[in-house]
Amino acid sequence: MKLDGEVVLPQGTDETWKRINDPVVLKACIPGCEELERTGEHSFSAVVKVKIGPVGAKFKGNVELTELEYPVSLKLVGAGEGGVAGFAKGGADVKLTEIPEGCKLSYVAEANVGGKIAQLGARLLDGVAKKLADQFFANLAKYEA
Amino acid sequence: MFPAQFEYHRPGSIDEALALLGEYGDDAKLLAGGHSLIPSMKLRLLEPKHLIDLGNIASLKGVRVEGDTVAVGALTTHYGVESSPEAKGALPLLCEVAGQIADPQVRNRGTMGGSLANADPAADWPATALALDAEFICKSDAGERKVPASEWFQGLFTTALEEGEILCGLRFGKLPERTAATYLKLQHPASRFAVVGVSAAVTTDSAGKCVQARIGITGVGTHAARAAKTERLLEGRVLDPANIAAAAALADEGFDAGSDMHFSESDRRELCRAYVERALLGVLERANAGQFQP
Amino acid sequence: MLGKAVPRKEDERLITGRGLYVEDVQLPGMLYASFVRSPYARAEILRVKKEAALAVPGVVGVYDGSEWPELKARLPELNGSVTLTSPYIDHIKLPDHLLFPKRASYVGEQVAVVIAETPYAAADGAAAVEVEYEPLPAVARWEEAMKPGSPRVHEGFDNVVAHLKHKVGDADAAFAQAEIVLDFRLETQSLKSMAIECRAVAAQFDAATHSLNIWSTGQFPFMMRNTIAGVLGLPNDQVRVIARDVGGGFGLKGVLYAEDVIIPVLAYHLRCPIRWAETRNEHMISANHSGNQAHDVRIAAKRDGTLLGLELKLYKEVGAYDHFDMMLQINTINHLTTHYKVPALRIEGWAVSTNTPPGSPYRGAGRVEAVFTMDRVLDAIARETSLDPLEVRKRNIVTPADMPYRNGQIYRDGVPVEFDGIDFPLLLKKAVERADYDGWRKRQKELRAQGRAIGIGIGSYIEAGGLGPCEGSRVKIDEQGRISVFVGVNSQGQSHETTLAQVAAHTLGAKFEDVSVFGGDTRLMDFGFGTGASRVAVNAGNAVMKAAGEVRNKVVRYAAQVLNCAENEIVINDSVVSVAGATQNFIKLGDLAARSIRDRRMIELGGPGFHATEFFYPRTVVWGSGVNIAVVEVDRRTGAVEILKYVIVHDCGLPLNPLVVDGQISGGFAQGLGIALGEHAVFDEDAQVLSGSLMDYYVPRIGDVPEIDVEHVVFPTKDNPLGIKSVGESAPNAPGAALSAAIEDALERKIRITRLPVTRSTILSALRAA
Amino acid sequence: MKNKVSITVNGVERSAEVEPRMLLVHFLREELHLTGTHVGCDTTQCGACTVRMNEQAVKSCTVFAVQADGANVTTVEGLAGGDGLHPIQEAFREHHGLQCGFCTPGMMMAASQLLDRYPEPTLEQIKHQLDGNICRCTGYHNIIKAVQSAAEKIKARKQAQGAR
Repeated sequence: MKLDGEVVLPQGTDETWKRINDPVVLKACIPGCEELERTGEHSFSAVVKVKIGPVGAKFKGNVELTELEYPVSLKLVGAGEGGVAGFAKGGADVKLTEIPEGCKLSYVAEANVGGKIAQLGARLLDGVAKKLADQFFANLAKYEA
Repeated sequence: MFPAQFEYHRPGSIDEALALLGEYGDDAKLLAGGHSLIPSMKLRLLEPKHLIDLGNIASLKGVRVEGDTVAVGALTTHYGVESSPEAKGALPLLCEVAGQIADPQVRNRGTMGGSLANADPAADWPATALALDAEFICKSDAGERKVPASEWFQGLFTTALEEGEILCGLRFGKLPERTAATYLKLQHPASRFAVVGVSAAVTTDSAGKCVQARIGITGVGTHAARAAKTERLLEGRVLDPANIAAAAALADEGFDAGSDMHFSESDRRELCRAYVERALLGVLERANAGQFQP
Repeated sequence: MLGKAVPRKEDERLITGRGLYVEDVQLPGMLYASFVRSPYARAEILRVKKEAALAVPGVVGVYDGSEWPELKARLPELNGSVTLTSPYIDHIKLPDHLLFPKRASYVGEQVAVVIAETPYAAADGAAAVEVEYEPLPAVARWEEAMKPGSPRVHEGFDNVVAHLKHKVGDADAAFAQAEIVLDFRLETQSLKSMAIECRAVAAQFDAATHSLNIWSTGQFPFMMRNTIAGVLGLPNDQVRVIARDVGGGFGLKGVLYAEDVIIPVLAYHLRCPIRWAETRNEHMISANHSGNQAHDVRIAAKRDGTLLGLELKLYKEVGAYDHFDMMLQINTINHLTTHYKVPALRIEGWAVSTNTPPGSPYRGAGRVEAVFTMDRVLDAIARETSLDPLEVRKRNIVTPADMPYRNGQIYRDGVPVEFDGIDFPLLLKKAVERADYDGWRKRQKELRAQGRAIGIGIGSYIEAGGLGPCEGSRVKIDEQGRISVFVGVNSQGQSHETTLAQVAAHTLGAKFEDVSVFGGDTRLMDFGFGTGASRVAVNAGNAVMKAAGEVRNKVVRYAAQVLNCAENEIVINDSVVSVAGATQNFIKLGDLAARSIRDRRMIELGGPGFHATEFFYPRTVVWGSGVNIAVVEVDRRTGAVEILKYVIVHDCGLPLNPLVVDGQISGGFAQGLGIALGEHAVFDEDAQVLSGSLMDYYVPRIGDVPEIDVEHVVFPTKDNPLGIKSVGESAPNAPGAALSAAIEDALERKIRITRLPVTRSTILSALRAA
Repeated sequence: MKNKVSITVNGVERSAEVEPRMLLVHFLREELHLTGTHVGCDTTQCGACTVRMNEQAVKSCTVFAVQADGANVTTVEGLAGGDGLHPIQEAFREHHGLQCGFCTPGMMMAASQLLDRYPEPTLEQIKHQLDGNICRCTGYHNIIKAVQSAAEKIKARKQAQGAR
């Protein structure tokens, strides 16, 4: 499934870039994130609890930032295992543009899920992905250290 | 098919239920009719450690007419509403909606409060709660809180219900005189949820002019919402097929319609407009026949 | 008794809750199984960690195939298929299908099994098993799988596992003469059978006799028995498979699955009864599916609507393991031309593996695809020539004057296809009259003027039934006069206990109430081939007739001695044997049987009692046929299709029981309706299952099924003594074609329907594009 | 961690200690060995597990046995309420309203509620009230005939009783 979006963040591109690369900020902004640790210069391991309507599952996985072009674009790639619920993987091309209000962040993401969540939640996948993305960017916009 | 272990609690009162909810917090799930929760548990998509069954709390059940309002306990089953003489007399739209939910067995167990607290994007009640401007009565240790329908649905499976709160009931105020209403639903062929569900309540004056339009839509976006543009366009105009068509053409605006394996975003938008138009034509027919909600 | 609409014998237990389906088998000390299944469509299974599962209370064991050599067995390559004699196939190469593969090849493939004291504990255990996978790229669609660089479903094997070619007449000449050449692709969807009872198996080792009792939901108990006996190294007779009450089959239970072998093997080793029942979710993901099929057709026709020739490229998705070689493709080819003349035909077909569950026949087995193709071809000619679709059919139909008619195909049993005694134009005429075709054409015009979209569509099918090699029956009269009829086949709801009892009662002159039919138990017969391919009534029915006839002969010969009369004076009626013209001189069948037990005169009649075992070998298949006409109204705004009239005119030879025949037509139609308008097993591009429950997989409900108007026509057949044809797979075949045509017609052919199912979304998006 | 439940099933009070997670359908089938009630799906669609619980038709796969504590449950085994067949059972047999028979107990239990609520049902009511039961074999036509016939039979029985 594909989704894209655009958000305006009050911070500039530099600050936004820093935040996206900061495990503390990421942990605070990823919805349901319980653990997030740096495992490499641009890679992290994470535990995320997803609790939406008919599903409540803990996903353990990795997130990696690649194709970094400071401070205009990067690619986010991640995969997580949710036990009985199944698994999810995906990637997002993120672009940052400096604008008077701060920074315009646009993304084009592709996500795939497998196992039970794909088998049983097909009708909800689009909505869930959107919800999680929206929440993440909303959190990022209002995050205060 | 075989849920994981949990501990079962059957409180006899709301206070007891709140105490249990306070004690177990995130580890607990409230069990109303269970017709969304239990299937999820059987598939092990949800594994709550504690289940707080509200089924024994008599005060949460039943339809009562209190002055100008209809009060429905959160634990009233869909069939309880469908077959309620009180509802039929005071607000027949409720019976009309209840009778279209899922199937008879589900209607015998599933509850209005459970459905509204779960806020499935394709559930039936949310559209009607919006169209009737229902008031949601929530209770917590801090006391009672009332939430208008317009603030209840906040996102996918997300409502204004706060942690530690229980949705205890709904109150439906008296509709203005000369309000005709209907619920029109396109049933999903497999799941029987709403692909599109339109609940429309329209008040007209004696000249046929629309005084107030409330149109709740479920199934199209990530949560039920009102067709605000359609409502605005109708208000102040004569409720006739031409105005209805023009207004319905805007029905899907503002909805975050998604695609799935059955319907594309375009399908959903198109169906939304068509069903809103037909629902409004249905309302017009009832208004012309003098069939108003009492 | 034959041809009478008697109520069914099996109903009494089924309506009172006393049926015995596999999940109803409850034995002391019974254990329960739950399978750990791959969430990936293709993955290396690196490690199965059992510790956490073994710690779960109630869990007895976790098995991943490493425990006993029998668990390393493979499933039989060809599951009861008989198509290897087909002259069409020119290449086939298949990988082994192991009970516990080292590499998962589809979502839901079994990786390990947990055995526990309760089904709940088994599920707990399965959830606790940790499996390390290395996910590998998967291939979900046949188009992708055929590309040179695509991932291989199995290493060392091409994704194209089989190939065939067939031709009739001179296709080049046909295209050279053609005034019209059309080409397009037609697609039919993959389906699940969706029997309401999912699959199940229970097994119990009996130490006293060192034998294994197995309860199965399968359609082929003997194949199951032989395979399991072979795996365990036991004589066939020490393995007993019972499959008596089965909750619907429809083809998907006509396969031996890994669980069917694993559970008995574990019961054998653990010396404990074990039961496994598939959940609906498991059924949706891991049970076989029918497989997507695509046809690239090229049509050569004349301006007057005559079809000159057809070229067909046939692509069939067979899933991760191909257990039916090219049976389904061959079925499609052999049913392709239905009622019409196709003078030249050139066909090439491919069986393509994908990372989806193995492909299986589903009720109709390739015929839906055939009918959809032939009728869409005729409709395309109608569109191109501006002729009425009915007229195009009339111009190409095979007539009685053409009989016996050979269409150039060779059936799976190696015998050339031949129609005789079938009046196709009569079926069409009756359907046209019954549907008021001309009247609807008129109303269609009037209603179109009012903005309403009315359409009419025609679908015609042929159905080969009664496939051999044979079936047998043993008929016996006991001392109480009860007549037992044993057969080597089992029922999944087809009413054998009633129809076969009717045959026996009729042949013997016995009371219907005195007859009991026993099937679905490998202890009852030495041979049995199974229930599938609409073969039971023809094969077992005629075997019962032969065996009962033989028993009757014995009764007559012995009774003549007992009653002191000539054999031709013996009359048997209502289970009483008497002398013609002297009805006071009689003896009851049971008394006669009792008397025969110690009578030395029975030496000449083959020993004590009245019993006989006979087999019926059909010469080849028999051909049923029919025409469907649909009248629909389409709502352009919502894509809704309302069926205003649905006519089915069909021939299945003489009905053994009209009630049962009607039931088969009604039920088959509902399945055809599902195929036409919504049923679809959906996989995403990673071969993940998206239709994992009945929330997403459409099955018609009571309110979805319109009334149908059915006319039975009987074209007798001399192919078997009962004069019957088959009916089981008739009705699902044509609704897809008839409804597609009607919908297209309703929308004034502004859209083209080339793919099943035709959903609201199909209609809405086609209208948007038009 | 077991809870004691006491459920009156087909007129007989049955008590047992069960895990709270045990579904009513499994209680009936595995604890009481009443295997007439079947399981056909896991998402509350098919209706094969339908029983009457305090008169209401429910899908017993979506009710925990603990929730049924104190309730009155009727299964297909108790439909007739004694020897012989219930008119619905008779009608299903006479009209070939079943083939494989797997959905049939649930279908008949749903039909029994339908006929209680709508003693003279219209075709639309039959279709609407049996929407929660999937049959894969019959195509439903004969089920409709059976329900219509059962309605007649029940009416006739009541009249006969009234006349006595």
